[in-house]
Formats: sequence, structure tokens, C-alpha cells
Amino acid sequence: MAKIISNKYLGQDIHVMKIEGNFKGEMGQFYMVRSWDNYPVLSRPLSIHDIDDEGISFLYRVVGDGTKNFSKLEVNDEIKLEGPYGNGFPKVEGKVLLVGGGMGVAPLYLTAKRVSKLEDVEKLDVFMGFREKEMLKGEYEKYADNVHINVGGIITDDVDVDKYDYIFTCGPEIMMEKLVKMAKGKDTKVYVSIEKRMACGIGACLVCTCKTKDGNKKTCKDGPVFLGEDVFYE
Amino acid sequence: MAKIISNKYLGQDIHVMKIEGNFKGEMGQFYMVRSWDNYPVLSRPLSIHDIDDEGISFLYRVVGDGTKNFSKLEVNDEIKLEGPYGNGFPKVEGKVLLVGGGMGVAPLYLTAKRVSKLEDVEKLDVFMGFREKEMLKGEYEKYADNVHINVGGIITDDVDVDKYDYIFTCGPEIMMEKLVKMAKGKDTKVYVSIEKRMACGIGACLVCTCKTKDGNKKTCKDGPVFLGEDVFYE
Amino acid sequence: MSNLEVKFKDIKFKNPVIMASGTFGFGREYNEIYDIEKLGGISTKGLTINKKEGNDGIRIWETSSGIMNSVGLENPGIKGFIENDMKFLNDLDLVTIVNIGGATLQDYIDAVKLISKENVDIIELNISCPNVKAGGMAFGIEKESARKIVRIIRKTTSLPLVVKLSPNARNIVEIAKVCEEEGADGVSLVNTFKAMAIDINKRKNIFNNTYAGLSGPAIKPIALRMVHEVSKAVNIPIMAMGGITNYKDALEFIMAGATCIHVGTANFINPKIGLEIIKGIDEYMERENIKSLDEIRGII
Amino acid sequence: MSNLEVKFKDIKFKNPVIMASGTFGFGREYNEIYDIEKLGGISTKGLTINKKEGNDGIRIWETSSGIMNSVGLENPGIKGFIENDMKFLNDLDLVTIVNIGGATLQDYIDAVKLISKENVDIIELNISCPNVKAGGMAFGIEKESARKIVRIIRKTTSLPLVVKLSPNARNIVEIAKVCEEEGADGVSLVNTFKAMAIDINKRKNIFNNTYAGLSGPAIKPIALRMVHEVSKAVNIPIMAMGGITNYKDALEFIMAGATCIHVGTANFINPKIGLEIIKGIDEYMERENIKSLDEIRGII
Ligand SMILES: Cc1cc2nc3c(=O)[nH]c(=O)nc-3n(C[C@H](O)[C@H](O)[C@H](O)COP(=O)(O)OP(=O)(O)OC[C@H]3O[C@@H](n4cnc5c(N)ncnc54)[C@H](O)[C@@H]3O)c2cc1C
Ligand SMILES: Cc1cc2nc3c(=O)[nH]c(=O)nc-3n(C[C@H](O)[C@H](O)[C@H](O)COP(=O)(O)OP(=O)(O)OC[C@H]3O[C@@H](n4cnc5c(N)ncnc54)[C@H](O)[C@@H]3O)c2cc1C
Ligand SMILES: Cc1cc2nc3c(=O)[nH]c(=O)nc-3n(C[C@H](O)[C@H](O)[C@H](O)COP(=O)(O)O)c2cc1C
Ligand SMILES: Cc1cc2nc3c(=O)[nH]c(=O)nc-3n(C[C@H](O)[C@H](O)[C@H](O)COP(=O)(O)O)c2cc1C
Ligand code: FES
Ligand code: FES
Repeated sequence: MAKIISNKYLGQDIHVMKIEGNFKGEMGQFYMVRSWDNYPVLSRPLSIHDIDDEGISFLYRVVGDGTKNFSKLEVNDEIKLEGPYGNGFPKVEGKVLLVGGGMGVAPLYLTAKRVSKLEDVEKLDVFMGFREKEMLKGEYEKYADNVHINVGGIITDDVDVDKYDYIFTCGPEIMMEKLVKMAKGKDTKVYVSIEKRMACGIGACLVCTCKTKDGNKKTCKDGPVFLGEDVFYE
Repeated sequence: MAKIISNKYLGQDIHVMKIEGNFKGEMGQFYMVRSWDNYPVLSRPLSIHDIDDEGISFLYRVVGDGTKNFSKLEVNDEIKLEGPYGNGFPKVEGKVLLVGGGMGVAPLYLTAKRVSKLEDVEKLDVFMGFREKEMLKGEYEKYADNVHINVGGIITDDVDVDKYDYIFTCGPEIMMEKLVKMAKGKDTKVYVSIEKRMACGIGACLVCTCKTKDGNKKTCKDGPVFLGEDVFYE
Repeated sequence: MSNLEVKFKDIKFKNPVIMASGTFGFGREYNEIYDIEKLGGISTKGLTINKKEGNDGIRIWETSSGIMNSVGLENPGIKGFIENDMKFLNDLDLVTIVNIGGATLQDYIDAVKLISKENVDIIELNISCPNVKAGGMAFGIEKESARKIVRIIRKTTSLPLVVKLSPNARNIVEIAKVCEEEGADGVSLVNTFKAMAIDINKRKNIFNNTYAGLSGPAIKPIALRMVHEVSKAVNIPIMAMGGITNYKDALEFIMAGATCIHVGTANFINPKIGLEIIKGIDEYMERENIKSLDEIRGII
Repeated sequence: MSNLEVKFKDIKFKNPVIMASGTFGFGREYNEIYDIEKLGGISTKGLTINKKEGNDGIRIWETSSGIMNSVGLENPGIKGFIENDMKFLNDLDLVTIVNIGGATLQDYIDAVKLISKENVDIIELNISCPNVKAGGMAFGIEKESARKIVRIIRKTTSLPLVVKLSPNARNIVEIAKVCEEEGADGVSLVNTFKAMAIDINKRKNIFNNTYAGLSGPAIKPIALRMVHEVSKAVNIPIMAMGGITNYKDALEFIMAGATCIHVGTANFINPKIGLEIIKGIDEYMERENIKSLDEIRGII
């Protein structure tokens, strides 16, 4: 049981909530979160958006009953979270681009923060696509060399794969698959963060299968981050 | 959908909550109340504790998930209520005693208020039994000639049936049955308010049966108030 | 406003939303809350040839997302119903389905004979009530006993006959087929699931009858599967129910093959739920540009 | 600390709380979260003679108070299990139940033969999985097919044999009796209920297999009734499951006649639920001055 420090509405159905405590977590990892007893049955996977001395933050979009429940939480309300789970993004070097589409931007804040501190990273760009309006730009600029935002268009159109050694991406599969294709045969390595429905979140129940070239993988445990070229997209 | 004006804890697991709106209701009637969407399935029957220009009040004890949910409501939170349902206490004359045991005191406040305004009522006493400590005395004194409270004992021991033309009682069945027995063969008429598990609250589903000398009655529609001598107690 | 009309054999419903037996009385109480003529129809509380007092003890218990009931067919008897409620229902513009129960075959025959003299739209033969000691569900568990009762009742009445099936049947699909073979005009499913609760502090069963009938959202996924299986196996129309609480649930059942749907437990969540479901279906049809529910019925 | 020990035939469990097949993997992942030796036992993910990839498409869907799953027995095969997980389990002080599935009778025989060479406490014969196209539940629906497989498997292994029953069986009580007659050491029930969900916007079934298995709190009242019925009909011990989420649920099943209980879906609500249930039972026994669970087993 932990306590809500803040829970703010940012627009476009997106909220950011901060929870008090000393939480662990690497970039790209997630927690299984619930703020209710009985309904819904399952906890909800949320990527770590940020971690600091006060607590942990999640950026989430209201899509159904679970996230609606999150959006109603007020300061000091209680919330349960289990984690950190999953593998997270690898520690890399050279020129790095983060590409987020919609709620896929959520894990990229902690990722930007951590990547920017990696010794051998020469350059860090963040590209984000939103449907309606620009947001969060200032936040990400704290850590990125260059933050580019596309509103209403197709963010991949703006990416020049050749400029980067690594691309970390999170968002709709169609967007991530596009980036993987764009990098095909090039030196750029694309890592994708996959979203699948989850139950246990730790690798025990096999409901979150991601089909890859090496066979079935557990998105919650072997992922959510996979080398983009290994994944069979849906 | 209505809004909470206030929701106060009074001690002994008892809360009083006030809801904004122009609500109708007679003494002894109840509403079916819910402050949740999915869980629990059924709404909860609560007697009208008071009605004034601002809204309606319920006095309730936390016993399970439904009432726990009520106790968490804060000012401006939303709540749904359907009613008023049930028959309520009859309009009478002469000397009247109200006897409440535990949460059975809930409907007796509106009842005291309304009875005290009946033209031909000569006298109105209120006797209340609590397990741990006295409460609400001052409130009821606004309308009663005499408020007597028994803590930890048996409230019926303090009642002199002969002094009254009518006794209205609400509380544990064992207490109400006792009063009915004490009044047996006398002129005093005892009306009891029965609590049964309910689903529809309006007389359609037949889950709230009260066995009486006239056969099965629907507690929600024919009751909750019955002439004490007609009821078969459990 | 979309066209929500459906035809169940030759019977026209203004919309597919019917209130389920036992949860809506004979409509009077809900009619004080809203205009129940807006509904497609109602199915009455289960009636038996003679008045019944029902079961003793606790009659309702909540589960995680359902309720268990053990009313035990308390009802005024067919005569009582005809005297007090038949006219009220006949005066309303909605399809009246009379739900009939019984302890013995003769009970059923007598009840059906008596009600067949009245102006009733459909008889719903309840061979699936888990809350009575004799008869009730017993007729609806095994194929042969179901066949026998449907055959005889089919001869007893010329009113449209719908048989209400039990999810506790050995094989609900086979029972539905038997109903079709014996000339039933349709089937309705599901009735409640035989279920149980125990008070661990008293170390006692909650219900005097030990078992009671589970209904509500909890059973929806199973009921939907059963409706789908039955709809693939028979050609007579289906009235579907089991945990329907919103228009989405209702549409799932229609897509699984139901002609109309019954709403039971959800009336206790929101007394006006029937209207909300009708509205929801209407808006969905508008949104999806569906002219008739026939377009989506049974498409899975 | 009360004495929570139970004996299932000759097998001693330090407490009656077992983690259900398919929800706990082979224990490794949960062991990183808490010390799983505190449990009474675990039942492994269902194993088949050969590795299986499981079902395509969505594998999990939530219902009002349950989940539907369509994993389709994805597993590493018996050999993979023996190589990678057997030792891990053998090193732990808890009862290891190996859950075995299959598409054909021969699959089952081969799997049971292979696993019988290992240090396993109990074989749980899963003839009730609704998520595989061939075999699985098919064996557990009709009495005669159940009799055949149990008879053959009984001859194939000398390990304690528990048969896992399907709530979708024609008559679960009869299947339990057949298991007893054929020499099973116990039965476990229930597996998941065959259920369905539809996406009304896509007008498509959610699961590629159309049907999936419902588990969780939603099914508890029905599962409890089944356990009660079975416990009155057979003399072999019962492992009970279906929606158990707290110690009260667990005690209801024990009072209905179960020797021990499995916890499945509730692990997803709270990964440490097993410990909480053990603690709750312990405190209840203390409070009620119960020296052994035998005092309350089957008292309803
Ligand atoms: C590893 C991981 C990290 C995620 N991080 C974030 C994040 O940081 N911010 C954010 O807004 N969302 C994130 N999501 C998606 C988020 O989990 C879903 O939006 C959320 O579960 C929806 O729950 P709901 O009850 O509001 O919606 P409903 O649609 O009612 O949920 C129904 C069921 O589907 C599941 N579900 C629905 N959408 C998704 C989805 N996209 N991915 C996985 N399961 C889903 C739910 O968990 C639930 O079991 C993440 C998903 C995964 C797998
Ligand atoms: C006509 C009437 C008027 C009432 N007025 C009041 C009141 O003014 N203040 C107050 O505190 N309580 C009142 N009660 C009792 C109140 O309804 C229950 O305490 C409440 O329903 C408990 O719900 P729960 O979820 O907290 O408890 P749980 O025990 O979890 O409830 C489980 C189920 O049992 C039912 N139930 C539990 N206790 C009772 C009970 N005593 N009577 C009827 N059903 C019960 C619930 O409605 C629910 O369906 C009244 C009951 C009736 C019938
Ligand atoms: C309180 C109650 C009483 C019921 N009485 C009857 C009845 O008399 N006859 C009948 O056929 N079904 C009866 N049912 C079953 C319902 O009609 C319906 O089949 C079942 O509840 C499933 O639908 P639901 O989940 O929408 O409630 C009753 C159900 C409830 C909850
Ligand atoms: C994701 C999942 C996978 C399952 N896999 C198996 C399995 O491999 N073998 C088996 O016998 N039962 C399997 N089950 C059924 C459970 O063991 C259990 O019988 C059922 O879920 C009911 O218990 P519960 O309500 O506590 O979950 C599975 C259940 C779930 C939810
Ligand atoms: S969610 Fe259980 S294995 Fe991934
Ligand atoms: S609660 Fe339905 S008749 Fe009384």
C-alpha cells in the first residue's frame, strides 16, 4: 500500500500520477498497479514514467474502468503496486533516438533521463507523436539534445534512421514495425516495447505471449522490450 | 445521481451522511442507496434519518462492503438513491413512545420530528439503547418530551408499556418482539420496523418476505412497518 | 430512433428487451417508476397452478458479481394472477409472457390449460427452477424428461410455447434440440445456476435448501457460450439471458444468435435499466448504421 | 500458530493451500516474490508429452469478477520440465503436484510414464482443459471416456493419482464416482467453465477458439456447490478450487468437504495471496479454537 502524492490531468485523456515511496526500477520496466479491491479483477501494467527521491510517477491514458479508477484518485488515497517487472531498455552507447507514439511516450521520460546519463552516449533525440496537441516537450528537453513533436501526422515520417545507432520505441505496433522496417539492413538497432494483456506480470501464467523468431516469449518477463527485428507483429 | 453535502463519523462505527436535493419521504420509509457502479451488486436499504430543505440524511453503521463504501464518501462525491419506498409509521394520536436499539435509532429522528407535529399527539418519548456509549441525545430532545438512553443494558427493561397508546420500535427483532409481548392484551399498539435482505426494494422480487398472521408480506412494500402482533419473529 | 423491432416467430416485439421472470413481478411496481410500455415485453413471475408460499429462511445472498436467490416460486397461483394482474397486463401494449412452473407433470398441464384461456402472448415453460424441491429443474436436466413434458404441453396449448432451459442440464444443446423436435416455438436460456454459500462462523449453509440459483453478471460469459452453442444447433428462435446489465451485453447475446434478450438481476442494480438498454441498442444501431437487428443476429 | 496440517490420503501437506495449475508456472517466479515453501503445495502448469506453443490471438479477457483464458496448454513438454524445473521443485519442501494434459490417450500414457520416473508427489490428470481443440476436456465430459482414461492411467503409474474434473461435465458427480471406482486417489475440481466473449464493435469473437475458460470469484458459488455434491458422493479426498480469493472462501470449500484447496486467479490479484490465506485460516482456527481442520471438514 502506497500513497498518492499527486494526480494531475494533462489533457487528451492523459494523467500523470505520483506515488510516495522508495521505488526501484530501470528504464522501460513496469509495475502492476491497482487502486481497488474487487473490480476489475486484474491489476494494470503501467510503465515507469519517472522515479525520484519522493516517489514514482506513471503517465497514463484513461481507456477503461481500471485507468478511470486511477484518474479518480486524490492526494493521500491508497494504491497498490508490484514491481518493477520486465527487462527494460538496454544500456547502450553512441547516438540514440527515442520514438514515442501516443501513450508510448510514458516510459521514455525515465528512459531519456537514464540514457542521458550513460557515459558513452553521444547524442539523445526524442521524437513524439500526438493526435491532438503537443505536450510534455519541456519535460523531455531537460534530458534530450533535441525534442521533436508531430501532431496529427505520422511520426515515423520525420525519422532519419541513419542518424542513429539505437532507436528505442514505444507506441502502436504499426508505428514500431515501421521503424523496424526502416532500419532493416542498416546498422541501427531498434528496440521496441510491446504491450500485451497481462495477468500475473511476472512470467508464470503465459497469457502475454509475444511471438518472436526465437519462439514464444513472455512479454512481462522476457520483455516488454525486444529487439525489433525479432518480433512478429500482429 | 445526487451529491454528498457531508459525511461525519459519530463513533461506534456509526456515520451520518447528508445528500443534497429535494427528497420526499415519510417517517419510517427508506431509500435504496448505492455509491458504486459494479460491486456490490445490490443497493443498500437505508431508512430516512432526516429530511430538510437542503437534503436527506442517513444514519448508518459500517457492517460490510456496502456501508464501508458509504463511509468513504467525501463532500461532492456522487451517490445514487431510489425511493422513498415502504409504508412508514402510521399517523397516530395520544401518547407515543419511540424505542430504538442500536442502528434502529436511525428512522426515529424523522419519526420524532413528524410525530411531534401531529395535532393530537399528547406526549412523545424516545428511548434508545446503545452498546458502548450515549449518542444523539441532544438531537432527539429537540422534538421529544423525554429522551431516555440506556447504555450496555436492555432498553426494554426501562419501558412502561401502560404509559403509552402507541409504541414505534426499530432495532433487533428480539427487542421488538419483547415489546410486543409486553404490550400483549393491553391497549398499547406496537408498530415494528422489520429489516430483511432486499433486492428490488419495491415489491417485485419476493426476496424480503416477512411471515405474518396474514401470510407472507413484502417487507419492502407492505412494510417495513408492521403491527407488532401480526409478525412471526425469527 | 432506429428500428428496434424484432419478430419472434410471428410475435412482434417493439424492441428485443424483455424483463426476466421473477425479477419484475407482474410489472405493476416498475410501472410506478417508469412507463413499462416502452419495453419489448415482460415475463411474469413463475406461476403454479396453486398459490405457493415459497421457501423459508434467507432468500437472497450476494456473490462477487452475482446474487443467489431461493425464492422457491412464491406466487399467487394462476387464478390469483388472472383475477388480479391479467387485466393490468392486457391493457398494456407489450408482449406478455407468462412463466409457468410446477412440481408434477399434472401441475404443469393444469396450469397451462388454465392460462391458455387467457389473452396471453407466449407461455414460457419453466423446467429449470433450481429452488423447488419437487419438479422444477428436474424436468429440464435429462433429455427424456424434457421431451416428455414438452410433448405433452405442446398438445395442451395452442399458444406460442417457449421452453426455459437450465444451465444445469446435462447437455443444454440436446435439450434445446428436443424442444425443437417436440414443437416448441422457441427456447429461453439460461435460468439460474445451482450454487451454494456457507456461513463459516455459524458453520451452516446460508440457504435452508442448501443450494440456490446464481444469476447476474457473474454468469454472463457462460450464458453467452450456451446461447451461442444452442443457436448453432436449433432453428427455433432464442430468448437469451444471464447477467445482461447494459446494451453491450445485450448485443453480445444477439450476435451470438438470440432474437431477444431478458434482463433480470440488473433491474436490482438500476430499476430503469430496461430503458437504458433500449437506448444503448438504439444508439449503437445509429452509430453503426444498422437498419435491423437481423443484420447482426448470429453473426458469430 | 494453529496446526494447519492436512493429510490427503498418505500425503502430508503442511497446510491445505496449494497454488493452482497454470497460474503459478513451476513456482520459480513467485519464489522471487516470497518464500513459496510456506505453501502446502503447488500444481505445475499443465504439461504434455511434447512442447506446445499454445493458442494464437488474445489469451486473456476480463469479466465482471472473473477472467477468461485461452492459453491452450503452452508448456515446455515433460522433458523440458524435467530438465529445467524438476530439480528446483524437488529441492523445495512442498508437495509437488504435476498436472498432465494431452490430446490423445497415448499422449497421456506417454506423459504419465515419463513423469512417473521422477520424484513427484502427485499426478493431477487434467481431463478438463477447455482450451485445446483435441483431447483435453473431451475426456472429462462423458462418463465412459473418463472411465477409460482413468483406468488406463491408473495402471500406468503407481504415483498418487488425482483426476481434475471439468465443471462442463454432463454430470460431475458421476465422473467423480467413476474416478473413485477406477482407483484414483482423489479428485480436484473445478477446472474453468467454458465461456465466451464478443467484441460488439468488431462483431467478432474475442478468442480465436471462440470459447475460453472462465475462472475467478465469479465461479465460486457454482464450484462450491459442485465440491459439496461430489464430497457427498465419493469417499476419496478432494482438492477444491474455483474463485478462492481469501481464507473465508477456502474455509467454505473445506466445510463443503474439501481436504485441501487450490488458489488460481487470485494470484493475479495479489501475488502473495497464498500467504494471506494461510494466515487467515490460522487465525480463524485460533479464534474458533479448532485443533485440526478435520473438525470442520465436510460439516455441511
Ligand atoms: C508493459 C506495459 C506497460 C504499459 N504502460 C502504460 C503506461 O505507462 N501508460 C498507459 O497509459 N498505459 C500503459 N499500458 C497500457 C495499460 O496497461 C492499459 O491501457 C490499461 O491496462 C487499460 O486498463 P483499463 O481498465 O483502463 O482498460 P480496459 O480496456 O477496460 O482493460 C481491459 C483489459 O485489457 C487490458 N488492456 C487494455 N489495453 C491494454 C494495453 N494497451 N496493453 C495491455 N493490456 C491492455 C487491461 O489491462 C485489462 O486487463 C501498458 C501496457 C503494458 C503491457
Ligand atoms: C428497510 C431497511 C432500513 C434500514 N435502515 C438502515 C439505516 O438507516 N441505517 C443502517 O445502518 N442500516 C439500515 N439497514 C440495514 C442496512 O441495510 C444494512 O446494514 C446494509 O445493507 C449492510 O450492507 P453492507 O454491504 O455494509 O453489509 P453486508 O453484510 O456485506 O451486506 C451483505 C448483504 O446483506 C444485506 N444486509 C446486511 N445486513 C442487513 C440488514 N440488517 N438488513 C437488511 N439487509 C442486510 C445487504 O443489503 C447486502 O445485500 C436497513 C435495512 C432495511 C431492510
Ligand atoms: C429473484 C429471482 C427470481 C426468479 N424467479 C424466476 C421464476 O419464477 N421463473 C423463472 O423462470 N426464472 C426465474 N428467475 C430467473 C431469471 O428469470 C433469469 O433466468 C436469471 O436470473 C438469469 O438472468 P439474470 O442474470 O439477468 O438475472 C429468477 C431470478 C431471480 C434473481
Ligand atoms: C491462466 C490460466 C491457466 C490455467 N492452466 C491450467 C492448466 O494448465 N491445467 C489445469 O489443470 N488447469 C489450468 N487452469 C485452471 C486452474 O488451475 C483452476 O482450475 C481454475 O482457474 C479455477 O480456479 P481459480 O478460480 O482459483 O482460478 C488455468 C487457469 C488459468 C486462469
Ligand atoms: S502476464 Fe503472466 S506470463 Fe506474462
Ligand atoms: S426487495 Fe424485492 S420484493 Fe422486497
